[in-house]
Amino acid sequence: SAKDLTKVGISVGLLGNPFFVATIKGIEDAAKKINPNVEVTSVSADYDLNKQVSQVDSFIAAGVDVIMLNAVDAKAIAPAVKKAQAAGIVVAAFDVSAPGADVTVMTNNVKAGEEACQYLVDHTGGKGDYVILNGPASSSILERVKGCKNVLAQHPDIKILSDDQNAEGSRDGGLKIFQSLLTRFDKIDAVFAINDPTAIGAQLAAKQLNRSEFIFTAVDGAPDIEKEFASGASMIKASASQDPYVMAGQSLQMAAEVLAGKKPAEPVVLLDPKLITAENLKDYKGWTAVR
Amino acid sequence: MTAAVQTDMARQPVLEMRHISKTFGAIRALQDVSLTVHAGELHALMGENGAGKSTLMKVLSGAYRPDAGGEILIDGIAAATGDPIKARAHGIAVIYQELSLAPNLTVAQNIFLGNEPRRFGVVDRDQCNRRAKEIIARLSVSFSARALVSSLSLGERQLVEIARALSTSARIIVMDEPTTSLTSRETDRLFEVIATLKSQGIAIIYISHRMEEVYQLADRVSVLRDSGYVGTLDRADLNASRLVSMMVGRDLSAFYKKDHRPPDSKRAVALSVRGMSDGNLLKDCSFDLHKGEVLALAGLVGSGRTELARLIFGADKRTAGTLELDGKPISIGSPREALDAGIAYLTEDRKELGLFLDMSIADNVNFGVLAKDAKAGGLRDFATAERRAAKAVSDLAIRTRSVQANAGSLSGGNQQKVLLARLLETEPKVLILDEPTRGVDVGAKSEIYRLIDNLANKGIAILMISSELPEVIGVADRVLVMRDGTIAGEVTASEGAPLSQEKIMEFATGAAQP
Amino acid sequence: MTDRATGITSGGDQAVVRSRRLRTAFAALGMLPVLVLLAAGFQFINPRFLTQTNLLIVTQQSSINIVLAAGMTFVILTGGIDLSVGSILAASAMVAVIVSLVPEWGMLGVPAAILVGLGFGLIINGLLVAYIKLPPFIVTLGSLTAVRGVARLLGQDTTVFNSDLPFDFIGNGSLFGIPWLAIIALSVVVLSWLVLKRTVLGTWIYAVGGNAEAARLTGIKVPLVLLFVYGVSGLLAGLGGAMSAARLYAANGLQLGQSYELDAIAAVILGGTSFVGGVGSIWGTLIGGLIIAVLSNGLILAGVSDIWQYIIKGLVIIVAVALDRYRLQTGART
Amino acid sequence: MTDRATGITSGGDQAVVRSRRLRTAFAALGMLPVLVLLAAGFQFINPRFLTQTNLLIVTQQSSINIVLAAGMTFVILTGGIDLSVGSILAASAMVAVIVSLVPEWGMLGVPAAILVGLGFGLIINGLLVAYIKLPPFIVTLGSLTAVRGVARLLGQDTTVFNSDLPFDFIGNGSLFGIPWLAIIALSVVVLSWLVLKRTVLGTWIYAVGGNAEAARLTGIKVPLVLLFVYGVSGLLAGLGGAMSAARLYAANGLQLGQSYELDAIAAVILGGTSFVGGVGSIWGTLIGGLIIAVLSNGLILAGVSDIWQYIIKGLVIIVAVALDRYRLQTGART
Ligand SMILES: Nc1ncnc2c1ncn2[C@@H]1O[C@H](COP(=O)(O)OP(=O)(O)OP(=O)(O)O)[C@@H](O)[C@H]1O
Ligand SMILES: Nc1ncnc2c1ncn2[C@@H]1O[C@H](COP(=O)(O)OP(=O)(O)OP(=O)(O)O)[C@@H](O)[C@H]1O
Ligand SMILES: [Mg+2]
Ligand SMILES: [Mg+2]
Repeated sequence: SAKDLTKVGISVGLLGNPFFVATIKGIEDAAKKINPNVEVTSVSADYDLNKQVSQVDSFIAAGVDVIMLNAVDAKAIAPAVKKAQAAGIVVAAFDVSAPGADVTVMTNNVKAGEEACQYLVDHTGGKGDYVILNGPASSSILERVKGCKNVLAQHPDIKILSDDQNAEGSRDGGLKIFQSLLTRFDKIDAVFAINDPTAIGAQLAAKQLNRSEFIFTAVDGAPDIEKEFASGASMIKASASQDPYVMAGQSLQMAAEVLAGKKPAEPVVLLDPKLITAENLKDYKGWTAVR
Repeated sequence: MTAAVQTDMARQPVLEMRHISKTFGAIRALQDVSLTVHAGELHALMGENGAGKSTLMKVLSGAYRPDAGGEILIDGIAAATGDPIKARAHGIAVIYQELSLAPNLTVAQNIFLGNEPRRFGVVDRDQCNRRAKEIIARLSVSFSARALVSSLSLGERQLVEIARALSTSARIIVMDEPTTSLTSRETDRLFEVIATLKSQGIAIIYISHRMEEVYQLADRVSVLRDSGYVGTLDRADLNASRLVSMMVGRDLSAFYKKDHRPPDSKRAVALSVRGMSDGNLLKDCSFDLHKGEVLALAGLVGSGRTELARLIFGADKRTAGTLELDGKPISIGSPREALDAGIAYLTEDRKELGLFLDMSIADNVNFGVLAKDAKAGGLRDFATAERRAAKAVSDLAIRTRSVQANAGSLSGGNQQKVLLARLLETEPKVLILDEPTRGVDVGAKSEIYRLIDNLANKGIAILMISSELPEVIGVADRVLVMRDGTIAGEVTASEGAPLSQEKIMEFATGAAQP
Repeated sequence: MTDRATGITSGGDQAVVRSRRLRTAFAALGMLPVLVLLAAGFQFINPRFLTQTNLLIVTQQSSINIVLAAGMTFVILTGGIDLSVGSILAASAMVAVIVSLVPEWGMLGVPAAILVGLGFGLIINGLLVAYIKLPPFIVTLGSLTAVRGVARLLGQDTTVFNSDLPFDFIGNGSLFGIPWLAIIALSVVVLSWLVLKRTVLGTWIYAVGGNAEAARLTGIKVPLVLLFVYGVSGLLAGLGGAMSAARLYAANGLQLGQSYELDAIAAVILGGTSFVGGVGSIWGTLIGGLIIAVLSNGLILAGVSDIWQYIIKGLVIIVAVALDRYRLQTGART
Repeated sequence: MTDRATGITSGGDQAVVRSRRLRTAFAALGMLPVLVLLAAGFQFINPRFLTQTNLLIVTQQSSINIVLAAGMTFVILTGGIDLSVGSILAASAMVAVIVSLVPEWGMLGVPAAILVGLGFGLIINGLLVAYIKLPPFIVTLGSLTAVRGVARLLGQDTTVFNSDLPFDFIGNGSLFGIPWLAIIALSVVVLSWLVLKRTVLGTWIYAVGGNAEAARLTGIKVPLVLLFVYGVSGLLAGLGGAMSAARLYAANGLQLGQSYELDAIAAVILGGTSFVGGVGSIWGTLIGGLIIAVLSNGLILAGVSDIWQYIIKGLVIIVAVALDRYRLQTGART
């Protein structure tokens, strides 16, 4: 039963985050390409599962064709997905997997963690004292940390000093937590931050305390980090970038195909991250690029 | 004095209030009231609870704006209304009935509140404290200018209010029931201050429910009734029955009613108090209270009468002392236990410690018996509650339009009766009444006296704390006098001779030893 | 004395009672006009708003907040506050799901959640406020933080999940077409009303809020009353946890219930209950909760962007209270 | 009366004043013992705690919260509350960074942020509380939401950043080895102390909190006082926004300042300021703010995991207030 794409509902973890702003733009642009009169409503779940389930209910009541879902919880969103599908709605997940979703497009977060930490390993000679600046326990962050540890575990000379501090994924948190960690540890060789703002905040702390014996890598490829790399003097050496615009757009495109009655060959697409550094920055498109 | 005032009459009055009306929503608190006050006179304002006296004074002070048509003239010139600062600039100072102090500030800060001596916008604290000290020295009080008001007793707070009025060089001072919390010594002191003020040409508007004060002080008396102006009497025309009939519209005979119980020590002891101490003020207080007797507890403010009552009632922790009720030792650790044992206590501060102003009269009356009346499952028995409340309203002549009205909407005297009704519902054996007629008008006062009398005749033992000596002498069978936390002596009526006022004062001030 | 008193007692009594009833009803209505206005406005913008499906969704979405707000009403009536309800909800939801995984005994998840909520409410908040006499704001701010930690600990910072939740009908089933969530919320409100207005305990709660010292002097065991209200608030937060678990088939100790306390407090205050204690009604809370839910749902249906949803919600809350204040001022006072 | 009166007036007066000073000093100390105890404990666990570097970090980390809490102290002293400080901080930080990007005029970012804060504080919170007489909790809950929306709108939901921030010395520079952030926070505290304790306005603020009706009757313009305190709170939140921008070289309308109001309120209440209004001191707030910062920093130095940090923080807050209560009870009563 083929249907036209007329109404799309988007629910993301936190709308104010530039990352999600880019995903929404990606979805809107992709949807407009299929049907210029498409109606797109985007809402923020504020990382509250109850709220997200309510939003899915509201979308069902509003009669959307496709729900674009950035799950607040990769496991627990399953019943809501089922309910929406029972109402004849196509559910497309992006950035975070959602069990049972018709299509899923996300960054390979394990790989992102692996690449970022491989860079650290390569540049510290496979040994030394490492710090992982952790964040709120969401699936993408858990996977990045897992990827990083996969790499580090292969090098017995690497010691993880700390991996259980929550820097909240923000500059503010990165600065605060790393200030204290710098006091706690005399010598650090490498730092993996679970996202760019955390790394930038941590670097501010290092600069303040005149410590520079370590290098950072992070994940995201956010606009802030582009500026960092462009400055040329950053301690942050690499970031495993995601492309939220492409990722979300692709997810919608696939959802539209499902809606039109074409089952995709591979419902789950893992996009590989690209490690950006000061050297390859000029080739990087970034999140906010006009496309 | 009278002659002087009369010559003044011809002159320009210092204050004229003309056609003042004030409505609060649907409630009319003042209707076309006019008042003329001359320099150097003490103008008493009388009327029943709720007649509108305080409201009139709040209009004067700028706390309320009068309804259109009313005007206030100072020295014959129309003054702005509804602005406390302008009113103060005109030389008007008010000692409010409900104390208007900030308890978290010091005495000195309160005295100069809104009028602080300052240097470059910074409070001149030294000057503030020094001047406050001078002013309170004139009142010969026992507290420091730097004491926190929250640490003062009610009476002491009243003195702070008076000091505040003295601090502004006022030409018209309003005193709204200033003596309700003062005892005779401080009252005398206040009267001296009033005389000095008058001699300086300051006009005083004096509100009181106490006849004897009005006789003693007033040059003229104006009476309000039911929000309206009734008339003004000159000092020469003052007489009790005329005044009372102007106030209540009828004659009150037998004001103090004591037709009971010849002095008799053979009555059974109801409550026996031994060695009460609180580790602070009270030291080793002991006495017996008999069935069917009215025992008064007299003394100066701060002598510890309230403390003793609260200790007996279990409201505060005691460090020593035992109680016996009907000859059996009882242990009381909380008000609940006291009430269960049959001891009830009427607090001296009905607004802060007694009533639930946002709840209905019916609920307020029934508080003591809620649990007893409750149906299965703790459900309220509203029918019984309504019945009890209606009966209380008619028995105690509580003036209200409905038992469902909020207690906060009643005038002071009627609030007091609601509290009394609550205590009576618990059918106590021992009733402790702390200042039962504070702020209550003549009519209601005589009703409360009659009530006390009836209760005693029914065999209830009554301990009455009062700072009004005429009341103590008129109502009590026997008087205990407290001083500095101990019981200083006992005064009884001997054959033919009534209770002696002098004797009581001697014990209270320490002039006599028991 | 005589004429005034007698003149009014008979005929006037009836009139007063009537006008007082009217005023009480009016006060209980309180924000109802605002709710109706909002609903009418949203219906005008999007005709899907007043469909049966959508109204059921609104009641369902508001149900957990209303249950929390009912408990909060008890607490605020005594002049206190309970900031910990969101954290307690999270911990209880964790327990509900964890227990539901026990074979055969899964149904026990619901009572377990409620008991956990009651426990936190009584033992932490209740005891500390009632007997150690600590300020409620700081006690519940402390338990907001500490209980959140416990909730995370319960699941070791992961989401616990049970797709065969034995009590999922609570979260997703209906009775005669009405969602169980809504039925539970309404039952809680009716029960609360019974307790507050029909029992002795209820009168005591109002009394403690009106004047705690006077309540003590009339023989009311004030600490017991306080213990009760914080217990109720905890218990209802526990129930909210069970409802949330039943709705989601899952729970997460970190994310669940974040800042729910603000929504619950907003519902209570929008409903006209005074922060000072002693004044307020549970029906007002119900309406306050519905206003919040209608706003969230209606703004989405109206296609308002997320940013503007924030701004409009904030303004509506302020305007609603201002309207209410205005209404009370023009009406008779006292 | 006689002996008591005369006995005390001359010599006693001195004694009373002295004991009163002592008690005030003791009360002002308040939580200082708790702070010292915490510091000693952390030093025992990790000897790096009491190093100069780390102490400077702690003062720096506490500075923004202390600035917010100073404003909150003004508000709570009048018996009010300001929940909107976190949102105002976010909006001001956005403005600070956006203005800093204007060539040549970048330094204006700081006054712009402060003005924006002042504006929100005065025009929304102040006017509504002081003149429309709405309950502060609901007004500032409304502006918490609405101003958050404005903050997001300012940056169109993106992070604004400026790596060449002209006023970055505020956030990362030092004067004689002391971070500017700490100097600003201390100056704010000292200034607040001057206003509260030395000026007429300060006395009025205490009076309004102690008895608003009495204050009105003595001719104090209560609405103006309220306007002032909400203005101060907004202004300091604006300053906090500038500090935050200077520290991070960036601002994000959504994430910045979330639930900062709870930390600020906790600092004030830990510092012994009463929720009822009228009682409290700004020095207490300073100590309260330091306790919160020491806890956060110390727990990380001690290597405590994030989950347990929650639990321990919550418990410490409760225990600290309980200790304080106990200390006051055993000490001389008034
Ligand atoms: N703010 C107010 N709102 C509504 N009614 C009021 C208000 N203030 C006073 N009233 C009413 O106005 C009437 C007059 O009150 P007022 O306080 O002036 O009496 P009063 O003569 O001073 O009595 P008392 O001797 O008991 O002090 C009373 O019926 C009172 O209930
Ligand atoms: N809550 C309190 N805090 C501090 N001091 C108090 C308190 N209550 C009473 N006092 C003090 O205890 C002393 C005794 O007060 P109490 O009220 O027992 O005296 P009283 O004889 O009943 O006088 P009053 O006529 O004022 O009721 C007074 O000096 C008073 O200042
Ligand atoms: Mg009066
Ligand atoms: Mg007394």
